[in-house]
Amino acid sequence: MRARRRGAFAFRIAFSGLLSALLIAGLAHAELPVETTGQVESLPATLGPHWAWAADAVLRRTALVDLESGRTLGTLDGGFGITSGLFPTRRREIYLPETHYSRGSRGERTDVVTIYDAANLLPIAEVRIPPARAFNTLVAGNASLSDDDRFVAVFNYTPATSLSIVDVQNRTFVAELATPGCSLAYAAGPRRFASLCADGALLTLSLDAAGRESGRQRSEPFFDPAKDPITEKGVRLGDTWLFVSFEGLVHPVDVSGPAPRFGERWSLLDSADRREGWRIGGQQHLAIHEATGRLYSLVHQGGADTHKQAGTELWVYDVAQRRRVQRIELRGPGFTYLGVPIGFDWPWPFSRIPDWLIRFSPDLGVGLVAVTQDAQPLLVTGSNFSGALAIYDALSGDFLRRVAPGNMTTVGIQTPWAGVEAPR
Amino acid sequence: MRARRRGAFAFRIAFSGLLSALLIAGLAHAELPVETTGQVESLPATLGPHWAWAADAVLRRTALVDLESGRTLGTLDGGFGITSGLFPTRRREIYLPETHYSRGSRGERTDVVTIYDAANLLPIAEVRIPPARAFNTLVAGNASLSDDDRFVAVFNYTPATSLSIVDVQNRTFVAELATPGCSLAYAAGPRRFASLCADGALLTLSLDAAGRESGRQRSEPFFDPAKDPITEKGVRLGDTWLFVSFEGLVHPVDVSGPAPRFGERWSLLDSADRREGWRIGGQQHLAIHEATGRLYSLVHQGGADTHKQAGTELWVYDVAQRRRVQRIELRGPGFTYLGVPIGFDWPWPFSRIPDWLIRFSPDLGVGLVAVTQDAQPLLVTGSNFSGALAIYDALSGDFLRRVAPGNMTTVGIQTPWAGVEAPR
Amino acid sequence: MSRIDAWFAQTSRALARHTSRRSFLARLGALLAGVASLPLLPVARAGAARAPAPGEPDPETPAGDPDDCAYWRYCAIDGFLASCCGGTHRSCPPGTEMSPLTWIGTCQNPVDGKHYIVSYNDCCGKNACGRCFCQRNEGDKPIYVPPKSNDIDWCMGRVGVIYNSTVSVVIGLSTEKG
Amino acid sequence: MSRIDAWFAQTSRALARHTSRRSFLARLGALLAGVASLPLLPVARAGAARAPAPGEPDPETPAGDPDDCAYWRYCAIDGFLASCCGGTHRSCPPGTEMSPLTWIGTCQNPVDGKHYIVSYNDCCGKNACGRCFCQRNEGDKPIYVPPKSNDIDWCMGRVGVIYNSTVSVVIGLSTEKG
Repeated sequence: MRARRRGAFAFRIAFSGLLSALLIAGLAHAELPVETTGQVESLPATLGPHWAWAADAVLRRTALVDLESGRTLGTLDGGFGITSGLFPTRRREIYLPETHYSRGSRGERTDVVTIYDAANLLPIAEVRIPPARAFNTLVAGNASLSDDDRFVAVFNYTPATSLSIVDVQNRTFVAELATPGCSLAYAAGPRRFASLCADGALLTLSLDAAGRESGRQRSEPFFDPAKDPITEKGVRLGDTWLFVSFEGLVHPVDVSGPAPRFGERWSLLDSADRREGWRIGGQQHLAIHEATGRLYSLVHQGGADTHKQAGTELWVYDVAQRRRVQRIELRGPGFTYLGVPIGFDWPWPFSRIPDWLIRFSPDLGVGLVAVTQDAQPLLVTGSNFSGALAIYDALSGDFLRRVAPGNMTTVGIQTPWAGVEAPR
Repeated sequence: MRARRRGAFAFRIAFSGLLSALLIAGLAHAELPVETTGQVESLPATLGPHWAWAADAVLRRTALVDLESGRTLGTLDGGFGITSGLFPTRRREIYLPETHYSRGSRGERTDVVTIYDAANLLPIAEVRIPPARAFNTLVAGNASLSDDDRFVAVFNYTPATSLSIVDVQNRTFVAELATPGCSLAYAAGPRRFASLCADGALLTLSLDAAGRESGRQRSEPFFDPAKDPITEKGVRLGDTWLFVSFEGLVHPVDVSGPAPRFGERWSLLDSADRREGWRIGGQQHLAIHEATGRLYSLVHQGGADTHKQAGTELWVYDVAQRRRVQRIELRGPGFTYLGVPIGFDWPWPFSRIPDWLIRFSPDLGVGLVAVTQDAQPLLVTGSNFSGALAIYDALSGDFLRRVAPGNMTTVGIQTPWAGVEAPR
Repeated sequence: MSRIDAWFAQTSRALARHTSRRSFLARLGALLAGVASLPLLPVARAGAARAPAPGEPDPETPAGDPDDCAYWRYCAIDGFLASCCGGTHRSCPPGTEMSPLTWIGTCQNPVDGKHYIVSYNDCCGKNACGRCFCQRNEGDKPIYVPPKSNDIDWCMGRVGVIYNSTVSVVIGLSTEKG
Repeated sequence: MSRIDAWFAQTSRALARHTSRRSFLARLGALLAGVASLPLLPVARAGAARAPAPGEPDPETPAGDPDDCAYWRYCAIDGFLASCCGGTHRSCPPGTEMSPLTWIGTCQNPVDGKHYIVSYNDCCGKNACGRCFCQRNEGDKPIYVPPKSNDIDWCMGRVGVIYNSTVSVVIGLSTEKG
C-alpha cells in the first residue's frame, strides 16, 4: 500500500505543478477565462412540474427528464428491482427503498431506505430495514409515504406479508408490522396505510406519533378476487383511491374517515366497448389529474387474461360525471438501441413505424402512463421495451414530442413535483 | 421478524401438504413420471474446446456459449468492469477478479479474486485484495495467472501502479508489489510476470515459492511509445509474446530465459497494404492458434489514431514464415435488441445488412477476435454494440454461423478450454 | 394523422386483435428478452435437437420443444426458459439455485390428453439470463393473491432475490381436471 | 458472396474510408450510447438552445454546441457528455463527483484561433449516463502511457471507480502551440 500512496502523492504534486504553470500561462494570454474544475450541478430551485422520473430495469436506475426540453437532469441508482422514489411535499428530499448484495448478485443482502437531497441528488442518510422487501413489477404500492410525510411503509414478502415502518424525519426504523393475508401499502391518511387482502378485503393500519401500530381494521371484502379482481395499480383523487377491475369497473375507496367507505362502482366500458373487445391493461395503466378530476386509462382490444397487455388507446374520463370525455389514439414511444433513440427524426412515413408497430405487436404497446399535476398538464407514456417516452398535452390529447432519457427500458414513470408552477 | 418467520413456516407446511397430496395423485394416475424439484445442472465432464466466454458491459457478466449448437451453457456475474476470467489448466477452477460497492454504485468498495468451480460455476472461495484494481477497456492484461497455475497477479492503478499477488492454491493474498512507471501483467514463466513501461521498457517480476518478490529486471526500452507504440493486446505463442504496434510491426518478446529476449521485428503490412490505408485495430484485435502458429489480425482502412477502430477484414499470418497466408472478408456479427438477436434468419438480401453496415459505420465493425485451440479451430468475432457473435472455420476462413448468448454488448471473448478434444 | 396512417392503423389493430393474446410485462428480469415477441426479433433457437422424452410430444414440434414458448408444460410460465440458459426445462442453469417456493399451473399433455400439475420454480442467484423469454398469462391474478400471481419474483429467502430463469417440473396429475 | 454483395461491400468500404475516422471503444461505460455513431441512430439532441458564451462559437453551430460531439473543446474527449446528463460542458451532473485526476487535450478555439489546454475530468459515483457518447481519439496512447490514454477510467480514489460522464474545462492557454 505504501507504494501506491507514495505514487499518488508524487503524481498529484507533478500534476498540480503542471496545473499552476498552465494557469499562469492562461492568466497571461488566454482570451477565454480560465475555468475551475470540481464544479457539480444542482437542480434548479424550483422542482419542475414538467419533470418526470423514468425507471430502467436494465440500468437499475431512474432518470429525471425535462419533458419540455427533453434534457436529462440527473439519475438515481436503485439497486435490484424497479427504482421507484417517494417524494414528500414538506421536505426537499427523496426516499428510495433499495436492496443490494455485497457481491453484486450474491453475498450478504442489505435493504435500506436511502434519503436523497432532492436539490443535488446526493444521499444524505440511510435507514436499514429488514432484508425482506417484496419484488414484483409494481411501480407504486411496494412502498408508500404517509400523508404527513413522516413515515414510510415498505411492503415485505418472504412469503409472509408485513410492512416495515421507517421514520424518515428522525431517520430510524420503527417496526415491522405483520399484515397476514394482505399485501402492499397505500397511503390512507396522515398516519395510516392500507393493504389489499387476498379475499378482497382492505386492511388499514394506523400509526401513533412514534410510528407504532395504534390500530388496525380489516374490512369486509369489497370485491371478488376470484370473479373480477381489481388491479394493484390504483390511483388517488383527494382522499379517494380508485381501483379498476380486470373487467373495467372502478371501485372508489374513500379513506378520509376512521373507516374506509367503499363507493358505488362504475364502469369504464359500455356495452359497445365490450362488444368491440376493449379492455383495460398495462403495467401502469391508470393516471389521474387531481385539479380537473380527469382519469386516464390505457385500453386495448383483447381477450381474457390481457389485463397486463399494453394499450393502443388512452381513454379520458371525468370522474365526477363518471363518463368518458375523450379517446386518444396512442403514438408509439419510439425505440432505443442501448439507450440511444432510433429514428426520432425520420421523415414520414418512417416516422410512423413505431405507431404501427405497437398495434402489430401489443407487447410493444404503451404499457405505462403518468400525468403531471400542474395547470398545463402533460401526459407521459412509455413502453417496457424502449427507453423512449411519448409526451402529450393532457388537456387536448395532442401528441407533442418524444424524449429519450438514455434508458434502455421503461418500467415506471413518476411525476412527483406538481405543487409549483414551472419557471417560464 | 417473528411475524415473517411464522408466516413462512405456515406457508411451507401448507405448501408441502399440497405437494404430497399431488404426489400421491401423481403416483396413482400419471402417465408421465413425477419429477423432483431442486435439480441444478453442471457442465459436461469435458470442458469443450468449442466453448467461448463472451463478456457483456451492460449486464456486467460473461456468458459461456457453445459455438456449435449456439446454446448458452451458463454465466458468471463479475461486478463493475469487464468480466474476464483466468483459467488454470491444472485445476477445474476459474479465477475472477471482481469489484463491488456495498450500495451498488456507492458505499464501501471491495475488491476480491473469486475462485469458481468450473464444473458448476459456483463460487467456492474468495480472496480479498487491496481495493485498487485498474479499470480500462482491456480484456487481458489487467490480471494474469502464472504458468504454474499458482499465483494470480492483479494490476492496480490508483494512479500509482502495482501488482496484487494472490496465491490461488492456498487462497491467500500474498503481497502488493509496486511497479513504478510500468503497467499491466503478462504471464512470463512459471512464477514471473511482465509489465509494459511508459518508456517502452519491459519490467519482469519473479516470485519465490511463497509468492514474494524474488527479483525484478527492467529492460532497455524495446520500442518507442512516442513514435510507434505497441498495443497492450499482445498474444502468446509458446514462450514468445507477440506485440503489434500501431503501424503494424510485430515485436516478439521471448520470455523463456532468465532475461527477456526481444526478437527481430516484422511487419503485418507491406507497402501496397499501406498505400491502400490498411491498419491494425480493435479492442481485441489479435488472436493466435498455437498448434498451427497462425496469427489472426483485425485490419481496417483508416488514418492515424484509428488503432482502436474495428476491422473489416481478418488477415491470417504464418508466424514462422512471417507472411500473410489469407485474407478473410468479415461478416457482421449481427445485432441484438436487449439481448435478442435481430434478423438472424432473414432472407437475402436482408441477411447481408449487418455485413454492409460494418463497412458503412466502422464503429459497428468487428472489434474482437478469438480462436479456439483445438485441431478443428473456430474463429469467434464480435462487435462492441451487439451481443451477437460470428463464427468462422479458423483453417478455411469460411463463415459458419451467428450465435447470441443473450448479451447486449460484447467487450471480451475468451476461449480457454483448448486442451481436450470436444466430445463428438 | 394521414389517411394512409388511419387505414394502416385500422388494419394493424384488427390484425393485433386476432394474433397476440400474450400479456406483456412479466417479472422484472424477464424484460431483457421480452422483445422476443417482436415479429422482427425471433428468439434465438438452439441448433441441436434432442431425443423425445417418453410420453411427451415430438421435440421437433413446438408443443414438444422445451426451447419453445409453446412447449406444453409452459402453459402458465413467466420468465426466461432455463433450457435456453444452461439448464433444462426441469433443471436450473449451473451456479444457480432453485427456489423452493413456486407457483403452480395445470397444463394438458397433448400426448395423453391428461392435465398435469406443473410447478414453475425460479432459478436464483445469478442475474437475469436474457434468453427465451416466455410468458403465458392464463389465470394470472394480482400480487395480493400471491399463489396465483406471476408478477412476483419467487426468488426469496435463502436463495436470495436475484432472478435468473424458470423451470417447469411435473409434480403430479391434476386431481381436478385430470 | 453474390456479385451485388461484392459491389456493395466495395462501395461501402470506400465510403467508410472517407467518412468515419473516429475510433471505437472508449471506456467501458461509454459503450451504452456509442451507437450514437450509427447512421440510423442519431444522438438525441437537446431541444433548448442556449446563449453563446463570450469568446466561443455560436451555440447553434456544432463547434459551439456543448451537446454536440463536434464542440471545439471535445477534441480529445472520450465518454458521455456531462452536458447531456444533467451537468454542463464544464460541470458534473447532480449527485456525481468530479475526479481530480484527469487527462488533458489541446484544442483550437475557432473564434480566436488560439489553442487552449482542456482538462477532461470524469464525473463519478453514479452509473453510466448513457447519453451523447462522444470520442475523438487524437493522440491517444496505450494504457501503459496513462496520462495520454483515454481507455482508462479516471474515476478512482476517493470518488470511486463508477464512471458517469465527462466534462471539458479550459484550464489555460497552450504554451506550445498557443
